Amino acid sequence: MIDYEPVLIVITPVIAASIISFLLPFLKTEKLQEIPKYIALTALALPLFYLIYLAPQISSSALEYRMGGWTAPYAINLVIDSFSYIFLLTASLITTLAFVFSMRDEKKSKGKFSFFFLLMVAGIYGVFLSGDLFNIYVFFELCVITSYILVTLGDQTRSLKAAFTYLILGSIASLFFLIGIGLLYLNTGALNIAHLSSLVSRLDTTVQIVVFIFLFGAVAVKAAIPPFHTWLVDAHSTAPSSVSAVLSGITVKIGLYIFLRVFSLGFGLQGITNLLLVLGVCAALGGVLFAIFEYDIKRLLAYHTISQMGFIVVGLGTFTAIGVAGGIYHIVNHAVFKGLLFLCAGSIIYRTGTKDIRKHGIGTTMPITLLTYLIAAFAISGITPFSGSVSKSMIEASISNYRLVGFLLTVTCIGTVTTFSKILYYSFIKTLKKDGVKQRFQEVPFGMQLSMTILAFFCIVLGVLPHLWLDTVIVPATSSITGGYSQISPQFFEPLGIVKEWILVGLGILFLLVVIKQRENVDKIRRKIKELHLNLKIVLMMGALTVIFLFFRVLH
Amino acid sequence: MNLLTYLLAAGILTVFGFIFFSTKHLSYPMVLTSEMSLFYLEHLSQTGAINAVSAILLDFRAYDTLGEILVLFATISGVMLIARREE
Amino acid sequence: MINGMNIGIIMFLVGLFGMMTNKNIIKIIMSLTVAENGVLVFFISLGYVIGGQSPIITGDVTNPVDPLPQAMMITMIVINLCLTALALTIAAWIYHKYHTLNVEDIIDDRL
Amino acid sequence: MTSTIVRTTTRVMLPFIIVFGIYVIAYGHISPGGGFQGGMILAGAAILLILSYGFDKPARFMSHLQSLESGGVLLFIFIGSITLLLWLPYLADLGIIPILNIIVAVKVFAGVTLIYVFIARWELPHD
Repeated sequence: MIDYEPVLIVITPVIAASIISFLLPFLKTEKLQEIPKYIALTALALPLFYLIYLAPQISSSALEYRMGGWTAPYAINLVIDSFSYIFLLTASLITTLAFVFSMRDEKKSKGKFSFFFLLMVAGIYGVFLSGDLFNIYVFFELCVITSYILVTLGDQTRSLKAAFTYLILGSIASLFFLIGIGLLYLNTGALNIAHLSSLVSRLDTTVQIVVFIFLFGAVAVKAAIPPFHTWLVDAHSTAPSSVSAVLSGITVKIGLYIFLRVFSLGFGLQGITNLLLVLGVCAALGGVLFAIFEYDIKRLLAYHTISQMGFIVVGLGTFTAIGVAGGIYHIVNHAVFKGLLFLCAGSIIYRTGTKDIRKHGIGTTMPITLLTYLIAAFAISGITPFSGSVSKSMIEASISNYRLVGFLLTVTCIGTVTTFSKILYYSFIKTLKKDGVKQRFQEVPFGMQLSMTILAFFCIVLGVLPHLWLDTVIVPATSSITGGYSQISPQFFEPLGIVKEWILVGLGILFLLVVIKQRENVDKIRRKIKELHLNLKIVLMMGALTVIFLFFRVLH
Repeated sequence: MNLLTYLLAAGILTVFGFIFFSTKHLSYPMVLTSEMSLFYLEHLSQTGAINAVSAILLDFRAYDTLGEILVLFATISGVMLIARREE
Repeated sequence: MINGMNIGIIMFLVGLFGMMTNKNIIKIIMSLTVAENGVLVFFISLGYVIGGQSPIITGDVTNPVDPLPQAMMITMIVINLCLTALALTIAAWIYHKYHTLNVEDIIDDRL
Repeated sequence: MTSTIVRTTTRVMLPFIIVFGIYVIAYGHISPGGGFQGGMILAGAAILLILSYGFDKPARFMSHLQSLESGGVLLFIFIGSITLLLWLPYLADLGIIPILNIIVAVKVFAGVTLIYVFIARWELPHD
């Protein structure tokens, strides 16, 4: 029997999308226009069930499927090993729940939203499944082209410019990726990742540097590592909320996925760790710093994506077992809680109609939203029983040799607490009084509540039962990246750590009081932050890449 | 401001190009050495085509072509959607 | 040494230069196309071997060029066509909305 | 655009362009060419037709183009799925290159023409 499951996972959304596109001209009445979204929901939920069904098989051995039945390194192969399994499972969970969230308000798009969403999901699955570099490029393009289109569906006033910037910078990144593939192919004659990993380490250092620079340029733009991040905030904040959840939760992680896949090829370069630590700390601190000045809820969350990506990059950049495991765990956690936060923001915007947190004033009229928001905020700040704490403690353990990095990440944690208690204060606690009457909002519809509750449940489960996930999937995935198998035994739930977390929370709230007191100055600073225009974004990007190139050239 | 951008861009790209060409010398090989292409050329007769490019595009790597077709499909629908977008 | 690969890389850098310095959106898209074509030239000449023949394997072909980069480039051409079409569509809407194509003038007030 | 010279040249050249496009598609597996290239040539012919005769005459074919386009994707996946259901590896070699060439050509022809039409017939809402 042939293991055809990998194909089914990627082909299901594609078939559903083609059926929807074929049906669209015939759906004239309002009733009939409901059909596409149920087709889409089925097609999104089926891969989730395949993946859960496949779980016992994956933990024992990797599944591989070769297109066309050609022999191993020459055909395009689809691989599900424990590493891609984590990403696939997270992606299918987040995309399904985000779609459930958006089902109610996608009536006016008449099935078009479902169509593009399905193709985007097909692209995401295609990237995570593929074991071939050029195939990754093709499916990544499918994923991003549909996300450019979905971004333009969002916020009417700003989304066009955001989509255009995203398109131009994303295309440059893709071209870098292509040149990297070309150079690798020129020097090794292979495109298969498993085959390449035995060939790359034999290349000259100079060749490795050039290939590394081009692939790193591509990956850094896609993973939004500063100073390559300039497209992210606009694109993620103007897209529809459910799309923002997928973009921030999954699409940004594709960059890191390619990063890990490609860099486990065995580049024997010195200085990669230092580079990644510096960039990661810049991302973590810078993201939080800009977030403190923002009052737009979705921009705030988008800045936090950059910041959390900084944590992940620091963890992965150490290339130690515990760091990489923490990074991968944080990728999963971040997908879950950032998805949840964007969905919460979506439901707040759905009821209040504004993104400005100073105008919300919900109070306790939306209890489910408030509760799920609190869980997500605890998770992202790394408070102990919730999911973020586990991965953050692992990342902190991995950088015990770098004192300064650890200190700066702690500062970032304080900033995170500040920003999330800021949203809590403005959106929920500080009730807005209009003409003396307290505003009343209703809780959002059931579908939205359902997806938020499930994600909140996962936030707790991922934090309470860390060993369940670590031992079954994350440690095998880590050992496939770092090489040899190494036992990881991180310490969770230490009393001292919990005390430290609450001290950080206290400091964060103190800082919040300063921010609230100085709100006029904060607003003044926010207005002074000018957006770079497109040319300068590209100049910044290329300048940084040139500096990195120079750095490696001088080092070797 | 404008001149500054020009100079900056030219400077960055010159440095980039200089490092690139000083690091990596690109030249044509004498014979085809890529394992993948040799495999494809060897098994060409099984596909029933003699044009190797067509055979790779539609048989050995047909999955890429599927992705390409989907990209085109998405773009056409996207252009239609954006072109008919209302205020 | 002048060969297709070096020219491709130089074309790519020229395209990037255009994207860095042009303020007009349409010109940025055109520069993107130049950069894409640079990558295309790079890839096509990547598979060349000295004195190679076209990869249509009839009896008398002894030294064919590499067909794989050519096949990859057909995929890439379609993808870039799509990107350009989408960029132009968005650019048309931007012009409709802001009545300008200059990236410096496309400003919208945040919040 | 729609001068007599352009129209006459188009009328003379169009059959040759179309025949050349079909040749490139049909002989794609044994000579230089293929589905994508031939489809592009056919799309060029269609664009030339629209440029010289305006939109009015070709307009009624537009809806057919859309179904051709989504039908192309469905067919491509369908051929793959048949091989899948027969427990053969996906998109296996069954001597299907000429058929796939035609499908790709139809798809590319319809797609590129549609993109051109939608960008060229841009009707912005009046403000």
